[in-house]
Amino acid sequence: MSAATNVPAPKRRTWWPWVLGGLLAVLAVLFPLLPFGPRAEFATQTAIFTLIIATLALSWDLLARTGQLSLAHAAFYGIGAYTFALLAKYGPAWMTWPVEMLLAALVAALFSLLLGMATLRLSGMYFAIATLAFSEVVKTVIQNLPESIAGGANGMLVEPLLGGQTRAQYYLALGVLLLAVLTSLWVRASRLHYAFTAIRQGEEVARVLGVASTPYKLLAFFLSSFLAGLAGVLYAGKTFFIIPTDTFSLSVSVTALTTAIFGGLYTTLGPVIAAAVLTVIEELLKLRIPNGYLVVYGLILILTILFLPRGLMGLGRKK
Amino acid sequence: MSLLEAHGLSKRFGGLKAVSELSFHLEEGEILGVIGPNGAGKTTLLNLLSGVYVPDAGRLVLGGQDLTHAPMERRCHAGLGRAFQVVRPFPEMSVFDNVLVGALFGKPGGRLQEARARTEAILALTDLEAVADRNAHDLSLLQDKRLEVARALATQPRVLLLDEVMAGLRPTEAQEAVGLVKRVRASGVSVLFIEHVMPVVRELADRVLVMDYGQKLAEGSYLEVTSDPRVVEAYLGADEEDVA
Amino acid sequence: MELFFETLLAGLLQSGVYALVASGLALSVGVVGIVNFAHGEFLMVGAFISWGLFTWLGADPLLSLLVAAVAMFAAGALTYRLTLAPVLKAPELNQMLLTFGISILLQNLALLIFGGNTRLVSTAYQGEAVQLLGLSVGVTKLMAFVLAATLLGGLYTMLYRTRLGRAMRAVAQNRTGAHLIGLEVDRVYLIAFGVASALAGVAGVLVSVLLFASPAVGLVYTLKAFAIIVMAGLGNLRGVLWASLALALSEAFVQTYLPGGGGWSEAVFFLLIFVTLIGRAWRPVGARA
Amino acid sequence: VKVGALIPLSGAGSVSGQAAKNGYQLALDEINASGGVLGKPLELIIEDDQSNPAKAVPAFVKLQTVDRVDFTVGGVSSATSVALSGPAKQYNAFMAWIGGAAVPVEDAFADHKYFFHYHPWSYYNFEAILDLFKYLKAKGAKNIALAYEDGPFGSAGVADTVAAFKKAGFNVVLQEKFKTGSGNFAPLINKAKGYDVDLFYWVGYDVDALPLASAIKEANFKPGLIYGTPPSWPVGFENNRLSSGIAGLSLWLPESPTKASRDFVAKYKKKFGKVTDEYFAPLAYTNLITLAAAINAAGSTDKDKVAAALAKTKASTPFGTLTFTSSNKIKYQGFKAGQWLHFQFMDGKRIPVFPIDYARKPVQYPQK
Amino acid sequence: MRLEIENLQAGYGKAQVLWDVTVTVEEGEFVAVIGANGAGKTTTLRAVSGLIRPRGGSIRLGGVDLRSLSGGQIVRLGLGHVPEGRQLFSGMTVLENLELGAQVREEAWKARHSTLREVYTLFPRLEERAAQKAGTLSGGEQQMVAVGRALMGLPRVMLVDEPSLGLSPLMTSVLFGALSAVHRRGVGVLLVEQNVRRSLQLASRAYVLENGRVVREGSGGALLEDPQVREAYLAM
Ligand SMILES: Nc1ncnc2c1ncn2[C@@H]1O[C@H](COP(=O)(O)OP(=O)(O)OP(=O)(O)O)[C@@H](O)[C@H]1O
Ligand SMILES: Nc1ncnc2c1ncn2[C@@H]1O[C@H](COP(=O)(O)OP(=O)(O)OP(=O)(O)O)[C@@H](O)[C@H]1O
Ligand SMILES: CC(C)C[C@H](N)C(=O)O
Ligand SMILES: [Mg+2]
Ligand SMILES: [Mg+2]
Repeated sequence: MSAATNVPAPKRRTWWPWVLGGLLAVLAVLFPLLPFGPRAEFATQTAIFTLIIATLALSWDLLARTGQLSLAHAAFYGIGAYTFALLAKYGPAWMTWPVEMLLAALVAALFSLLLGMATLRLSGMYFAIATLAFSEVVKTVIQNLPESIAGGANGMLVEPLLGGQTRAQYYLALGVLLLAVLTSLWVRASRLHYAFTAIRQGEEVARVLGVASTPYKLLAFFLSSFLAGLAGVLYAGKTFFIIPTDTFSLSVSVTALTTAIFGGLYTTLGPVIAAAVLTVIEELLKLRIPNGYLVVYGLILILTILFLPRGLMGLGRKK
Repeated sequence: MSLLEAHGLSKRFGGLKAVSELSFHLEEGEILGVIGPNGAGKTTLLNLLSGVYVPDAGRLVLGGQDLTHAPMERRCHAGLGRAFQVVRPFPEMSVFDNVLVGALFGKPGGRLQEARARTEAILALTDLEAVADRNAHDLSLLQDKRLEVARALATQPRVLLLDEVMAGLRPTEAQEAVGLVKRVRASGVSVLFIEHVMPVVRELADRVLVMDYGQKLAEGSYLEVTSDPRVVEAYLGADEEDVA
Repeated sequence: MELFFETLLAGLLQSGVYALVASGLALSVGVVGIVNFAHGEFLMVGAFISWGLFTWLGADPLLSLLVAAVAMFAAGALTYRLTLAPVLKAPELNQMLLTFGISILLQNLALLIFGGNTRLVSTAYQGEAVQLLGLSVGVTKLMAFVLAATLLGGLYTMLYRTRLGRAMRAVAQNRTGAHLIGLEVDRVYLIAFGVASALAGVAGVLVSVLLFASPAVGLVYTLKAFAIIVMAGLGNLRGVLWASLALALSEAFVQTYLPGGGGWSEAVFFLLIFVTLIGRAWRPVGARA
Repeated sequence: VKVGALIPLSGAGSVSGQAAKNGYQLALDEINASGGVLGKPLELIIEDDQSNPAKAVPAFVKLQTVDRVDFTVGGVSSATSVALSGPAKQYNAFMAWIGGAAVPVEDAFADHKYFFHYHPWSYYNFEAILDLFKYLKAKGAKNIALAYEDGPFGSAGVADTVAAFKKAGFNVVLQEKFKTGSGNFAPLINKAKGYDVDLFYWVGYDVDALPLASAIKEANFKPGLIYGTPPSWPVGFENNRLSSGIAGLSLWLPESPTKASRDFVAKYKKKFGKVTDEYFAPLAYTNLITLAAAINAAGSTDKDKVAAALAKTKASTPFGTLTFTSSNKIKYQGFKAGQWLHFQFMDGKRIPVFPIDYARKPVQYPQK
Repeated sequence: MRLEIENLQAGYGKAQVLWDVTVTVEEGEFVAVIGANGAGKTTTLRAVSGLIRPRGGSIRLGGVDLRSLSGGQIVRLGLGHVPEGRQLFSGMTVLENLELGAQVREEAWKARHSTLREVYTLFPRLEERAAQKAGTLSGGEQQMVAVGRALMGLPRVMLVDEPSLGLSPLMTSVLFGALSAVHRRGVGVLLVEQNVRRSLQLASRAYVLENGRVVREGSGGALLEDPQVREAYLAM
């Protein structure tokens, strides 16, 4: 058997993501100290929300790597936020915020495991809509809960995280994103990467090749929702106020999804860069075009996908 | 006791009995050829063995272990490795990674380093080294078929299930492929293969099982079954010349 | 007992509205496989066309139906040409980001032009009802119901009884195969997407009469419509009617018979979808064949 | 002197936000035409909060730290307003606020030193409504059916409202939630039809007005009065024949006869060509005008001094006289129950019908 | 109708696969192409059908340059293609798949009922399974659909890529019988087939493709006797 014509392509060694990632990391650590002058505080505040979105998008991507396109991230995010708020309000006094945060993320992860088990056999749009339905049901339940428990439709006030100190909150959010990044890198470097990818590209074949898809899918659910739950905690502790209509809004899931696609699916750096780039674009547009900047924003999304089908991470790749 | 035993396996699709009360066995180190008309139920049988379908009735035992209701991955771990007839590579993974998946997960607790080494070896064995870095969906059909075999081999099976992997090979290529399967057997793997290319069946099969309408039509050596008039009528046709 | 029949009727009529909005999606998402997040915004444009014709020319929305259909067909075809055609070959998820971009663009463009206000199209038949077997049947919803049934029926006929329809289904399943038998893949997609957009436009006109026109009007039913076509099973047009009916009836009964039911109707709607999808997936393999 | 305005120019609250923007611009022109504040032109920086708490917080911080505004005005939605309570304290921001009617906002800002709230709290709305209903009780109204949207706007304080109605001697025969914007009211109306309803009271948004009116008509349901309290009404609702007889609540109507209101309408028409129905326009206008006046009165931008001056405000506004007195939880509450006007759609117009002092026509009850 | 492929250059991405491939099928001629796995046979056929854009050379059918034509125009000219990998519409029924093969050419559409009869006579299994989804057919049954679908278009020139793949010996004989019947009706056939002996027996002329180049050309009989060809393609 002669495999005639083709010279094998040399193994791709991509170094640039590491360099870029390293630079970004340094930038992120120094960010609050940068001489933005009067803009420093604003920049840091904006950056906190960017970090939250980056975490959320990366967590979404983690699950997407197994081929499961979730529209339930709003629910994980919301459950994290609500659990944290409730623990802060009713939890025993010894429970400090890191414990509350951890528990909140675990509760989100617990719900996700239940959802994950129910949706094991669904894929594509069927999976997406089932997770959407889950999210909507959770939202409505909280909304209809008696006001005395979690504020019902009126929402509830949340204890600010870290006494509301911006810089500390920033580093906390950075830490959470770092956790997400490390999780993603770990998945990428371990056998999980192959399991996730194989399941995504052909679950049945993967199973015939010995990949036990159920535990891997559930693991992906767990990691993803845990991180999404943490993002929700940060959001709650940052905005002081959560309310079903916003916190569980479909737009949370959609933001996660679009940010990940914009950056480049199934990459670690993509969702993170995308969150930053989209924030910067939005702020710049807002400055230049106070009316209708969202029109241009939409246009940018369209153009990006037309010219960079692999998202921002596609920029560094030769065709 | 045989290595692989199937008792009364049945599978129906609506009103169609694709496999019906089929029993057979495969011995340690044996190569069993399965032939039969198109739509006889051969692939369905393989699907029952690898767990893609759950049988409506019947039992499947591998090395004393009942696998009738085992999920696909457990069958793989137990030693059933399968190549699909309609190729199903992971399209956006490289050829190397495609095989690596088999090497890594074919047996529980696979380690990356080891699996990589095994993958290299298998790619060499199946002559896929040159395309190792290509995306699987950029291959020609025959390369994809070889990839199917390579992946199945990577799972370190005790029984290798091959579904028409030689179709479309020119004779010299088929010869090489036959050699490959024989080497695999020599390393202690039993093989069950489905094939319509009769010279390959003749070369390879220790024993041949002929299926028709989901049932066993005949069983025996190549000579025995090919001289069975029922087999000639249902499967081979009168035109013997080209078959040989 | 009267309340029971009234509830039944309310559910029935509401199902028409759902099916109407879902019809275009059933074609674009269900049949040709373009996941169009901007469907609701196309509907919104249809609603504004209706509103504009009514406000400036005094045109009755029934006349606007045709205009909206034609205009939105053109808009859909253009959208396909300019943006979707190249993306169809790219990874599947890209459609989502692309159409999401289109939806943001259209929504904010409308906001810029018209402002966020809720605008009305006022007709003589709004609020009118016909008496049927002692029940009063709202005329506008009845129109929506009839229109939905007609459109879905027409869509079904087109897809399963005409060459064009067969081509649409084929193209979505295998581009290469379609090309080989001589189908103009791109043109078939363009027509299919155009028709889906026209259906969105038509639904938009009806929605402008039933509800209102505003940049946000597209959001009202689109999410549910997505859920409905998925519950029906992608590509299953008859299922769209059934799913709409099941969901609308469940909502109506919850609203009527559960205390505080109005707050739970959405939860029940989505719970039903969740249970259906999960239940269908877990049915034993044999039963599926 | 710099003032930052944080309002929703996009998203769910954009109608009110855009109206507010016009109001601010009108006020700004007027202030600067008459010499500005402290002898210099006033500078106004407008930020979009996108009706989204996650966007509102950074935008607010930007106003405080980048633009270094001396005072903040604006606000529409309660959710974003609450989210600002943290940064507000952190920067000790001076907030002359027109948004947020929900009680959680009051809780969140209860201990903020520089929080002046112009918009009435939701319980004041109910107080005003109760006044009208009591008046109608004399005309025979007894049974109330209450339909409210299940979001934060409609659900705020429902239990208290119902209790108040009962205490005032009404029967609350029906109390139902609905999804705003769903257009699906038939089951609710069918249910209501089963009772002898005198007052059909709904709390929702502009999007619900027409579908609700249609459903009521289609079902041939005839309550004594349909009364709704959306923050705004659909454009052109008065010209839809289904609106005839429906009553509602507003802080302000362009038809309002007071001098301040007529002046505002005249100025607004001059600048923007046509008049608005949105009360957020005059509210924003009043907001900035009174703040500017207070700064001038204080003679400096010192927050304490301005607060003291603003607290002493006694201005005639399109809504009537504005003074700041304490509410349940906060010290400086502007408008209260007394400012609310009830109107009824008649002959393609909104006609003030209650309180009697401002009424142009008597309430049509039962409505035709 | 004559098919002329001249100096065809083609490839995928950066890799060039075909160099100067020249192949002609005269009006009503039966031509075979043989060659090793990966030699570029399929690529050649794909270029003719317009599935890939040639980088150089020309492709003419009945004198018309195909390179600037759309898929529909090529098919309407009279080209049929049984592709490698079948490319069926797997969610549609067998009947629909077959009908689709006829629907682009008006003359084929008019004759579809009688052509369908012929296809069913050739492959009775397809008639039995007319309402089954093509994707659930067995491998060989799918191959029958692919062949049948191309026949439904009443092509004047047919590209046939390994049609016997997955067919039983009996069905292979049936298929080759059908191909020669089609040829006898005046249809030009360009056959790619690993069943080298059979295709050379049927073909009046044949080409040997190696590493993307035509290395040999001659009558079927001559190539069948050629020792190098025998060694490379017929051993066993
Ligand atoms: N999912 C299914 N639904 C309905 N019928 C099916 C399904 N899968 C297989 N069949 C039918 O069952 C029969 C057996 O199919 P199978 O694929 O096992 O045949 P095979 O012996 O492998 O044939 P071939 O040699 O052509 O590959 C065929 O007639 C096929 O059409
Ligand atoms: N889609 C593709 N993308 C990239 N390379 C491809 C693609 N398809 C085929 N190739 C490569 O082009 C070369 C020629 O392939 P082609 O399919 O034309 O060969 P063939 O002669 O038909 O072989 P076979 O006998 O395997 O069908 C092979 O090296 C193959 O790997
Ligand atoms: C009237 C407005 C101030 C109401 C606003 N939507 C709120 O949430 O309170
Ligand atoms: Mg088979
Ligand atoms: Mg080939």
